[in-house]
Amino acid sequence: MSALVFYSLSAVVLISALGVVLLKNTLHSALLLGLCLAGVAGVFASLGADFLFSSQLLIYVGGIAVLLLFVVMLSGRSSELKLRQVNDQWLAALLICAVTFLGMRRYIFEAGTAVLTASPQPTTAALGKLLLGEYAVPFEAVSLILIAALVGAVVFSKARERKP
Amino acid sequence: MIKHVHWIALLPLIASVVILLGSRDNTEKSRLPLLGVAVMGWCLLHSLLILAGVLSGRAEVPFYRTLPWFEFGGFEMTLGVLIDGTAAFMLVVVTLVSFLVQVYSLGYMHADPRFKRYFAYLSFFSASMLGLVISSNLMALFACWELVGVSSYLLIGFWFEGDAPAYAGKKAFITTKLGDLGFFVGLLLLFAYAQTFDLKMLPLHFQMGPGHMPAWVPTAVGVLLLCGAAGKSAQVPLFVWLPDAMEGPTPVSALIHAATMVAAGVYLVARTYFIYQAAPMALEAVAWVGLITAALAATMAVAAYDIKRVLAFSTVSQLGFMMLGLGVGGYTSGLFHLTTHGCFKALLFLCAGSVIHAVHTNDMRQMGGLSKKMPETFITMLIGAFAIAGFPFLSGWFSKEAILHDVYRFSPAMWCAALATAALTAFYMFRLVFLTFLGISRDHPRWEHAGESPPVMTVPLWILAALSIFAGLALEHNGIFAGAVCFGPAAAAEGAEAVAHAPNWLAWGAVGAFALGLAAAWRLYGTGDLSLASSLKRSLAGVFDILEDRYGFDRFFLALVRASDSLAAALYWFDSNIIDAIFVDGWALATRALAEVQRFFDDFFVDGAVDGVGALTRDGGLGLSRLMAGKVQEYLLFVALAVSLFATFIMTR
Amino acid sequence: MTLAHYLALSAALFLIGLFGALTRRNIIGILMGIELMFNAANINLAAFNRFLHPEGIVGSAVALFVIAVAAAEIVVGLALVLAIYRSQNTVYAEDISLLKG
Amino acid sequence: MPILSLTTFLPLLGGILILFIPKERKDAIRWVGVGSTVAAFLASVYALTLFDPGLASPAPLTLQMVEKLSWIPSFGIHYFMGVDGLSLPIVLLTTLLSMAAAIYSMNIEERVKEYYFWFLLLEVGMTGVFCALDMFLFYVFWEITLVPMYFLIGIWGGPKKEYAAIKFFLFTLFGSVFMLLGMLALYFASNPHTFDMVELARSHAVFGREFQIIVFLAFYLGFAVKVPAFPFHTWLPLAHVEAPTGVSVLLAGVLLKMGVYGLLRVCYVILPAGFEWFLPFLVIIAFINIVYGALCAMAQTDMKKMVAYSSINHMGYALLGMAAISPTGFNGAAMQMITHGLITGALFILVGVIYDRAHTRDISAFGGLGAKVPVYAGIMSLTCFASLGLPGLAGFVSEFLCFLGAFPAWKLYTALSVSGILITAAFFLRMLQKVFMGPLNEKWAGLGDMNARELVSVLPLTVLTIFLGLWPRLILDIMNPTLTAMTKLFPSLFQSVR
Amino acid sequence: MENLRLLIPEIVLSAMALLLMLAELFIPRRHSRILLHLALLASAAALGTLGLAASNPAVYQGAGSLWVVDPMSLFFKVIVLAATILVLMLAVDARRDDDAHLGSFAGLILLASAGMMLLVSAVDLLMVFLSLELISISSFILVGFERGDIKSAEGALKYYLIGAFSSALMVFGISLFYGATGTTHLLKPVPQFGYASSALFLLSTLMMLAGFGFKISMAPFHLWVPDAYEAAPTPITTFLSIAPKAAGLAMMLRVFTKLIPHPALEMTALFSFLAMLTMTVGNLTAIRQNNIKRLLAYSSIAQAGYMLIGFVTADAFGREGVLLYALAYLFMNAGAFAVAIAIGNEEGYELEAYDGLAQRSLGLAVVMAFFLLSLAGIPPLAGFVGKFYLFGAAVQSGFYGLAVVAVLNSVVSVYYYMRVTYHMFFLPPRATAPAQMGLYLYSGLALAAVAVILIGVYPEPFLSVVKSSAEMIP
Repeated sequence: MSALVFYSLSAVVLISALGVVLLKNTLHSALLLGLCLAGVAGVFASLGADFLFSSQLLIYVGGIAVLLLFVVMLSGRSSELKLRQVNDQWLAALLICAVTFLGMRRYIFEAGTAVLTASPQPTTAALGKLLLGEYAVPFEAVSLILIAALVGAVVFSKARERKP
Repeated sequence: MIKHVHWIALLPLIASVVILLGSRDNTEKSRLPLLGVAVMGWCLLHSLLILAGVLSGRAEVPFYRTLPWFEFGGFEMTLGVLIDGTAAFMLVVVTLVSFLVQVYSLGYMHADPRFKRYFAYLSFFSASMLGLVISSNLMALFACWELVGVSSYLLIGFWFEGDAPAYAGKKAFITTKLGDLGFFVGLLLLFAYAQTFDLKMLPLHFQMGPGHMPAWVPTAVGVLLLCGAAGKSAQVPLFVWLPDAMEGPTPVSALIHAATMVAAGVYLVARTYFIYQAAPMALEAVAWVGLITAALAATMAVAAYDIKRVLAFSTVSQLGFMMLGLGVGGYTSGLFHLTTHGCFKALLFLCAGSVIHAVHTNDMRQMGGLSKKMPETFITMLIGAFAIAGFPFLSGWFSKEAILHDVYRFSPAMWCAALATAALTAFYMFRLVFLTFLGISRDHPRWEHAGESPPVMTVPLWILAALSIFAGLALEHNGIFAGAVCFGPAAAAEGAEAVAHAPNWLAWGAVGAFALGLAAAWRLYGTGDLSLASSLKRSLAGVFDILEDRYGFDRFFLALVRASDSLAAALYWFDSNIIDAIFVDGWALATRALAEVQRFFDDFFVDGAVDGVGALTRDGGLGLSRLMAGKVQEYLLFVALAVSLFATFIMTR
Repeated sequence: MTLAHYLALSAALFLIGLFGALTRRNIIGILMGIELMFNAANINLAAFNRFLHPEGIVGSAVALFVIAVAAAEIVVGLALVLAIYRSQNTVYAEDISLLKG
Repeated sequence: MPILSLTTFLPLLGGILILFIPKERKDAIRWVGVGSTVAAFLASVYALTLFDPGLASPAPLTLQMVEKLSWIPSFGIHYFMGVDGLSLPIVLLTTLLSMAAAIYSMNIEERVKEYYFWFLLLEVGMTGVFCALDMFLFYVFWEITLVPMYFLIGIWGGPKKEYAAIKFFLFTLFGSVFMLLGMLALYFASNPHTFDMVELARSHAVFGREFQIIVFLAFYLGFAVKVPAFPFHTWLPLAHVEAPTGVSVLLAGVLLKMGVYGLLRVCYVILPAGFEWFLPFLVIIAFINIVYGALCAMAQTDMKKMVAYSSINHMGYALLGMAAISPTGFNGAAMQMITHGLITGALFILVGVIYDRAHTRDISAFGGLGAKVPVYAGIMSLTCFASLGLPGLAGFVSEFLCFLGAFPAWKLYTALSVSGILITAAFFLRMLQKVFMGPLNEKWAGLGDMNARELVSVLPLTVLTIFLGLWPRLILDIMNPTLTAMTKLFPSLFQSVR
Repeated sequence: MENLRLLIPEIVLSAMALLLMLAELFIPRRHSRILLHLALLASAAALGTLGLAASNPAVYQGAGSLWVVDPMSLFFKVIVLAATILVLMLAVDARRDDDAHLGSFAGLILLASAGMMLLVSAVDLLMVFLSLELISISSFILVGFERGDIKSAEGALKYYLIGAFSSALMVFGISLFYGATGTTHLLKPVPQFGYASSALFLLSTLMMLAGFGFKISMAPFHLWVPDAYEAAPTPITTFLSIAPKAAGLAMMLRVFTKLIPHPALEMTALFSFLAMLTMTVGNLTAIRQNNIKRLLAYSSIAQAGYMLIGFVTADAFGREGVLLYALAYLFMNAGAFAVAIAIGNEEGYELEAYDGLAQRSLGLAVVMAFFLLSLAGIPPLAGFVGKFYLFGAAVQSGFYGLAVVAVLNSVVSVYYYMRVTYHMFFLPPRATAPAQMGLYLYSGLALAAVAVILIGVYPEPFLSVVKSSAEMIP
């Protein structure tokens, strides 16, 4: 049963990821990105990381994917739809991905033998204690990062007066 | 008296500096040249006194005083004087001729704008020559040797406005310098094995027998010193500079290229005779060089028409004789000839000078019949000619006969060649005298204009003429010269005894050669009609061309100079194009190339291997070309490439 | 399902994201590629936490931080894209090359 | 009283003083500049009076007037200044030539302030190199000379000055960075780690033979560029031709000596095995320097380039003298440094004199100046004869000692190198003949003879040349004890040359 | 809660940063320069608290769970703060299009420096990742700050894209690291034996290296540098070329020489190759530049290459070399940029702007010449002492090849540094008015010049500081 779940989820994730990368129409690829992220959330669920599942859904699918959609629509133009979306260095990129995959295959087989042992417990409480205990400083650091990003977004998007 | 011998060299030096820097006025009016003449007079007097002391045995001979000059690495270089019989006679010859030439020059050079500087150079030359004669240290001798070379360069090129004197001066200096290289290496070799340059200590090293130094060393040093002597005394390969040195003023030729400087080479061989005693091969080399030089020079003199060139070739020939004398073991005879030759050759040059002074040309073809116009010069020149040709009982005869005697004892074949050369000597001397003074004048306006030289010039001629006649007799009388000038006591006795039992027909041989030369010259040039001479010349045209061309020596040296010039140009081209390019521009090139490769690598690879697709057309926006390297995606590709290289790095482990 | 499957999945997702980032002509496409790479890393973290180190929850904590940071990055990225779009009205990587190398 | 630091840093004081003088008051700047060089010269003369020549002992380096205070303790680096028989004469030469060059440079008109600032900084570097006895300090002073020379050539130079300046800078730097690596290798190989030349000299037995050879090559690269030895000499003619007169006097007179001094002081004393291994190559390079330099000089038409190539020839003599490890050879090499400095310094001033008047240095452009400018002709001929080694002048004595020292060990090469003397005589006489003899070229009818400034700057050098030629005891007495002791340092090594 | 006293300087900075961002709304644009002065005040205060930490180490040095405050981190915090202060001084006088958002400009600088101070003391990969992200995001924005000019946004975007891409790689690396070791802490010395061969561990370290390499502009990851430096306002370029580079190197020193010692993983050859590549690429591409900012950009890549030598030798001597060189590099680079700003304000950043500077204002030309000579490593200036120390480290631990390449590189670097002096001293001036500078710029310049000469002539005090602060707690 869990095999069926895993394969279907990974199919969803990989196919939509390929869609994101290869489709001509940026709008479609943005939508497919949302689907892919949802798939990833499913994978988290299958791995028993319940808090991750929910935060992935909330932040990625709800937040980032939607944001991407808006920006695509804001900047996209119908004339560009039929343009080829893949630039001319795809052969080089393909070569690099292949080589990297060979490198990765080594460690996949090296670490792949582990099998499921304990059953998953709820992680939310432990995460909460961890964030406010040992990981207090990283937590504050993330808040600083978010504020910086916020300020950045404000600065870039404010209407610029044209220089005379 | 002998204690102050070093002043003989120093005073003229001081005089030359005083004259040079004395007054600004360079012309005849300044009185400083007289100071030079006076100083030289004092030196002459002083040398005569020293000679008297040496001959009478009052002065302790060899007189040897030194003071430390400088130390270097455990050795000490000293500066000092070493006077023996030879040196005493050389002192007299040099000071005498120098004094007479300076007096003669007062008249000869009176119109010259740089009159004062001429006398400064003359004093400087005399000082360095005297320094060479008296010095006890071979290095100091070499120093004076080079200073003599420089003063001859300055004096030959005295009228430097003209290109010929300037070129002749340079040629003289370079050719003698070529010889000096040999001398220099000889000194180095000597010092390497004897660790001293002192002429008093050196003989001990050479008598210490085989163990002390390898056998080849004395011979090598002897031959190398001979190169130096050959350069300075214009022996066979390196004589080319002497005929051209005639460009200088005639008194200069008289002093330097007749009596003193050219004799330095012979004096050097004499001074270092102990080396040649230890190296018989080197001695024989000296003999052969002397013989060949004498023969060749005599033949060349026959073909020359410039009066001073004839005398120059004659000097080269007589020097050859001296070297031959020394080479065959005749130490005394060689030096005796040197002394007598100093007098009559100076006389001949000065007479030639007064002739040129009168007719303002050197070319004998424009002279003739001057005996009536210049009786005194004619008579003195005739005496000089008789002396040099070997007229019996004149000074030349004594010294030449002594040399021929020693040559016969050494090898009869060389004696015959020497005899033939003596005959040739007589022939070309009388050819000169007859062409200049007898017969009808071939250039009438010059003949009209000619007149006898003023007394300040003719008096020195008479003095020298007297010496040419009586010097031989005086010195030969009861072996005064042989006694003083001999290489070690044993040689003196053996020399005198050899003269006693030589075959009596030998003495008449020299007189026969003299008579033959005189008769031939009289037949061809004496009677005024030169038809036979010119016909002879036409028939032997081939021979005459070789002689005029000085056996190709000149052409050889010119070729040598041109070759070194082209080698220099080639090396300089090599230096600025190859080495400079490899090292410097190459380096800059390398960095540039690397930079280009790096940029090419950026453009090519980062541009994507498959760049075929045309640029994307866009409505509006900036139509910038694709090739701008600023594209961000290529940077990403570059980063990804690095990561994939890392992955392969992993796989290799 | 063994760890290898999950690792294979995350590796595949990573490479697809890498390929997308390198080849998409539209900058937003590049950003999407980078998002995929971040998610691949998260899958890795979650998988390792579940299979190799079940006792701790460091894996998911780090994944959480990664999600937060990825969000912050994408915000700045999109703001930049909009800023450029308004000035050069193009979002295509080739054209953005005023600065020469 | 720290006499050496005074001699070294007085010009720096002058330089700083100049910075405060306004740019327009050129005369004040000139007098301060010349004044500080004169002060430095007087200080060095005072140092000479304090120096006791007899003090040399077989210990590697017996130094006098030593100043040693710790500078960077964490590296064990000291501000270590000292002088012995080898370096004192060169310090005197440096200050003397700087004074002469400063006096001559009073005719510089544009940017006088910068000129004298960089000039004085250069003098500090040069004097420092010869006094420094701590490798680090030696290297710092060595590099200090680079920057001022770069600016001096680059701003006041001839037509191709920029290229000459950067070529000079990169070439010397290329050599000196390898010296830096060699220095570091020495530092880490010595225990306890030290840069002090005296300690390094004492502990040379510690270094293995291969190590010494490699480190020697690193140092040799740095010094060969400066000497200049054969393959690394191509910067010299260009730098000389483009440098202004005063600067090329220092460039030829002093900077070339840093190479030879370095070989003697650093390579020989600290790395004897390396030096011994390199001897046969050193002789060959010396021979090439002599003959190749002389022949290249013969092919020149530009007077200054000819003198530059003749410097390569003369430095070849110094290398030859050094290659024999005999007391005579070392004395010859050391004295050749001094005499070449005096003679070539005077030659460059004289070439500058004619260039200022005729604005060309092409030998064939002149003719018959002998009558026109007698004083100039006299001094120029005397200096040329000194340069070609006429006895009675300084050039001969040092040349003679070099050959005398080198002959016993390397008979063939010395005999062949003697031909260099003839070629040198040939090109100098050809130059004298073309410039001073022959008919007067009417273009130079208006040429004036030397003025007071030029005479004051060249006469001390000429007088010294004559005086050292007649009485060489003046320097030899200072150098001889030290150099003889130096040759006895390594009895076991250098058998091939004994 | 671990004793947060250790992190007081970071807290002060971030608090002031937030305050400034807030204050920007209330202060009218005319007076917005006050915000810069406030930022200056804040970084000075932070420096003061650091003084406390140095004065009594017992109290102020210790280890938290994810970070550690030890002499090395204190040393680098001082460098970061010094860089921040210098940059703020330059910013005050640098000419800008409009003074909008000065509050957030200063705030972001403070945030970035807080991030760097965290990075320097981080011993946990998560902490490293977060501080890197904080630095990156704030510098993405700072680079694009001058919105008036199109090129600045483009430069920022390029910088952002490569930054994001590299951090994605780094995150993946961290995930692999977590897989291999089970923790992101680096405190516990990682058992070397097993990992030298495990692909998982090696790939993780190398992937992380991509992220770190980007930050210190190591060779394969350096391509963003010229575009970002040219696009950013010059004070920010100065900031980017000094502070993050130093902080990144400190972190790499801690991670790759102490905690995951690269010799144990036989990766020394790889790192020395990267060092050589960085130097050579930096120097060679700098030869062709004739924009001062791009030239100094490539020169800063080359300088990073030299500093990597200390990192390759992986011993105490090498570490001290990096510290000393970072200190010298701070002053000479800041000085060079200060002069670039002084000239750039009027005539722009092309090399032709420097023509005849010696005749216009000799003092400025000589000072700039000193900075360039120091960058080239000519004694008696700071650069030489730094290079001397680093080359010594290379020679001592036997990296002769690396030493020779480094030495040749410094000769090549002289060529392009001297091109600037060529313009300044050899060419005739175009404008005749001497370049004038604001008070802050002048004092910043003077401070840098004095420091460069002082370190060069009498480096002893700096050497002892460096020696004492080179040891790390774990």
